[in-house]
Amino acid sequence: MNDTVDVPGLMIYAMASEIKNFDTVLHGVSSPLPVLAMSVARNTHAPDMGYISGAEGVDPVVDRIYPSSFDTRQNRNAVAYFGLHEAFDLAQRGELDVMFLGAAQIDRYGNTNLSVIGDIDRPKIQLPGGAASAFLMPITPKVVIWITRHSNRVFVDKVDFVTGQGYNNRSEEYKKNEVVVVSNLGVMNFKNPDRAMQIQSYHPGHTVDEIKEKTGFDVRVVPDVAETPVPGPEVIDFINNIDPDGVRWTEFR
Amino acid sequence: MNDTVDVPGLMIYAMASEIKNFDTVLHGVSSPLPVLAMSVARNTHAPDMGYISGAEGVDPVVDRIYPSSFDTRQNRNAVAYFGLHEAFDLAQRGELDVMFLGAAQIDRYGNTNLSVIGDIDRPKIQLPGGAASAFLMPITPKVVIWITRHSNRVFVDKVDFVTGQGYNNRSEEYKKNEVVVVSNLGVMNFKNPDRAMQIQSYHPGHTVDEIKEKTGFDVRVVPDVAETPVPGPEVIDFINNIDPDGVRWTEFR
Amino acid sequence: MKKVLTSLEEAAKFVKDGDLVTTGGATFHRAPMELVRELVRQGKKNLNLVDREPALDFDLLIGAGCVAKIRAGMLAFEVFGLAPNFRKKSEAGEIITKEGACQPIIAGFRAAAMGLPSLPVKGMLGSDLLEISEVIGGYKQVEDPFTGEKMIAVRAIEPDVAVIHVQKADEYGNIRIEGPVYEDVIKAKAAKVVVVTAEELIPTSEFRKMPEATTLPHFIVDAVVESQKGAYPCSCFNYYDADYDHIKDYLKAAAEDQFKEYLNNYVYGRKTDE
Amino acid sequence: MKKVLTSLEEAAKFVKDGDLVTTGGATFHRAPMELVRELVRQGKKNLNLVDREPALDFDLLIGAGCVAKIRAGMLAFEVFGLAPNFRKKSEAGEIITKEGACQPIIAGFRAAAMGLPSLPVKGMLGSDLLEISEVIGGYKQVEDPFTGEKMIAVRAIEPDVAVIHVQKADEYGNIRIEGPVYEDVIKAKAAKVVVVTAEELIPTSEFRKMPEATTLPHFIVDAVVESQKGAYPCSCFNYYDADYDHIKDYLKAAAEDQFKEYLNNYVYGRKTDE
Repeated sequence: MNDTVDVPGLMIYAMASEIKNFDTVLHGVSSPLPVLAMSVARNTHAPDMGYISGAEGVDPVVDRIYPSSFDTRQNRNAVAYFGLHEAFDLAQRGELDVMFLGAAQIDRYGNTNLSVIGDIDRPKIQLPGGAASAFLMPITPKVVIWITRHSNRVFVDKVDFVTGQGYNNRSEEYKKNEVVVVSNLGVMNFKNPDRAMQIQSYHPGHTVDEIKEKTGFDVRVVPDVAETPVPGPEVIDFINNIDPDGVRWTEFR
Repeated sequence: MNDTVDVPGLMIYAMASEIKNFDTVLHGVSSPLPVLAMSVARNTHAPDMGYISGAEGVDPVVDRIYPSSFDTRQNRNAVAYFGLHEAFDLAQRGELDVMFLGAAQIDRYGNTNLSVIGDIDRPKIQLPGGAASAFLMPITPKVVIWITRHSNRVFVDKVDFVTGQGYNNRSEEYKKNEVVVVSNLGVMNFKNPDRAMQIQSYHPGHTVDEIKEKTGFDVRVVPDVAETPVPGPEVIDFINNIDPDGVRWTEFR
Repeated sequence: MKKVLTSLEEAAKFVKDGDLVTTGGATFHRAPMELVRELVRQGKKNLNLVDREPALDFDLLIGAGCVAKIRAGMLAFEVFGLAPNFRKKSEAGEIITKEGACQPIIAGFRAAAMGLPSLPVKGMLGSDLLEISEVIGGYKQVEDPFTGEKMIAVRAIEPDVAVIHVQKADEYGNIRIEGPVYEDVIKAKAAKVVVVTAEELIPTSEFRKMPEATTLPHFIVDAVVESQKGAYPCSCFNYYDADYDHIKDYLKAAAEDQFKEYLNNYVYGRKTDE
Repeated sequence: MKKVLTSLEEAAKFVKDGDLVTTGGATFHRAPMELVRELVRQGKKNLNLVDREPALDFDLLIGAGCVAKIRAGMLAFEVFGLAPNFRKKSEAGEIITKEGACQPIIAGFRAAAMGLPSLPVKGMLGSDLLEISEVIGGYKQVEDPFTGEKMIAVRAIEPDVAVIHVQKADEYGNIRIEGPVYEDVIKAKAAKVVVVTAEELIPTSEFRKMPEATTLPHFIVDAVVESQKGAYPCSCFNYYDADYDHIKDYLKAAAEDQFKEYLNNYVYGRKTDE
């Protein structure tokens, strides 16, 4: 593994790579990695993207991130404000290209759980709630799920509760939309006729076998599976500069 | 007739009297008389009314009116802007208390026509259209219809087209809402069990008989019919001051 | 992505014959008149126009023969009376008039802006406007799924192009409207293509200084072109008032069968009153 | 009509036991914390709370025993993790948790703001959130009357009271929010009663100088009270940032069973970190 690149850096770079130039992209709450990925993308290959902050600023100059992804200091030098209800209208029009969502559990078809461990009526663990997941998962052209603790307690055979809809819980129309999973071990997609999870790349220092072992179902592997691309030092510097406090590490603790 | 009070002045004063203090009131397009009535009301008995201009200003200081009721100079010193779609939301919530509407024809139950004379598919006269009438007529607690040319071509037995809904074209729920007609001859209301038009007052210089004669249906008369109250000189001065060009006379020509 | 164009000619090409078009502003205020005149110069045909309360902009397009259909809550010239070309061509059966009402038209734009196929409105029941719904298109009586309340669902109105005149824009399509906004934000979000004419192009850095004043961000807008006095003879708040004398001249020209001369003078010849 | 009150005590009395209440802001930003603390001091009971993404405000009310039910898209403490009192009481079955999703909650507020009984949203289908709709209340599958598209209708959410903290207000209830507005305008229009706490009371003449900066006009607002640092420890844009250290102390107190001490120090005792 490249000594200079840590796991958050790898994940942020992989997440940033999912954004194309001219895409309109939104991040939500509790999202240090998406905030950093959007900033990296805009400062590298996607200068023309529409950046909608969960803090409501459009195209802000994010010079620092904070424990809250809605911190208004992340709106600095924004060109406009754009409310979440406006961003959701864009999504309903099919014009929100990319959204980043979290998951406490995920299964082979990309169903995510952010609601409860155990029974919904008497939860063993009350999770924070799905926020935008149930709404945005099916209708957004591309959803990137980030997971910082890849294990077979997270990648499960069956989620306790379907908060965000995987491919087997979608209408045909929405099956064409893309889901990508970026974990601390690798990048997974669903680009096969069955829309079942498959390993696209493994991060440096990790292997396909390790990912399979830490996944609670029979995850597939793409024929041309490869190592996840590593960001250059300028990307890492960029990340370090705007996250000197290491907020991005919080999710890994 | 009081020499100092002209017909527009009488009508404006009668229209202003329909506004209660604390009412939220809107005027629409082509509405010099409503603009003046709202201004009179706010400067006399209704200082706390919510004044929503069709030009979108809230509580503006109207120091002059113009040929367009949307002229932005009528927003001067407004405390806020409030768009028409927002005012319509208020109306759907039942919180828009008073609206002023015009009519090219009106019948005994208060049905108004602003759409066509003749057949809708091949109009003899294409009228300007009903604007907010079909929406606001039934649902607004009080609608004031102003008509500057009281004749039996305007007050008709049957309107050629129902643009705004009279009482016989309303659900029970909306029959409780009030309609008042202020014409150049008198003031008419519908405060009887049949919700049929009745003369409430006749303007100075006019009579009940004249109004009956110039009305194309059997208009009723309230038992305590009286002369329309005449505004004092300070009201007339106020009107003259903000309408030095006599825009209010346009509708009488 | 830079969206700034160098000419009105280019901007007007975003509007195709037969398109469903809406314009910004209301009656004589902030209507995109210069772009409307360019549509006339380019000889657009069979336009399908929709707006809440248009005036001169629609009447000019109708008078110049660009329009096949019109749907509006009201189309008149405020206290000056009826819209002359609208009245003439409507009574002659040369254009199809689909009278709407302000709220359903706003609701139709809103539905499209929200990405919904339709939106219900209150009121409306009992009006003959509903009985001509075959002509109007897009109304259906529905009952609320929870309360059973009877309402009118209005089908989404998604214009092919919304043409909007604003005070300030940058080269990326960020725009700032000063004063009343009317339904311009809703229309822009509803439309497939948004063409903006602006009194002034200002640097993006000016937008960054006061983002709270930005009316629409760049990703809603497709093309921007500078157009000084682009609303004339309508008003543009903070820039100029409506020229009611010019509007009266327009009415006179239309009344006295001198409308072609008006077009020659003020549209083809680009004469101004200044 | 002057709507200004002289004390938070009076303002908090607009909230009755059992009311459906929503609060302005989002997570740690512009939440009406001082009024929330006053609700705790007044010992409100059985509140029914609803919001898109609340945090400290809701968790504090839950921890202080003021809450019977909660409906939110997400209730967490951003990167600090789960909301401690929410988690504890929800797992113990002491509060009823009705998990929503952000868009349906916004749509419910919007329906009420628009005076509609319900509003449809896309997405949602296929989520188990719909299967617990008996618990959640207010979802129904519908088909669009024009296109037949299957959507979820969300019943209007009309709070008894919306409590909103803003930067500036006048004595009549005109208010100005600086920076992000979140759903505060929608919530205020949706609610039966709107109670506003403001960093500063400013003269109406200041509103008249820049009406474009006014967020809500007076006829939407029912009561106004000045409350400096009224969002603390949450942020108030242009006034102060969130105090993340205080928020960490709150979490520590909740985790170490010292929540009563926290309440004594910061709510009943009105101690501040300043």
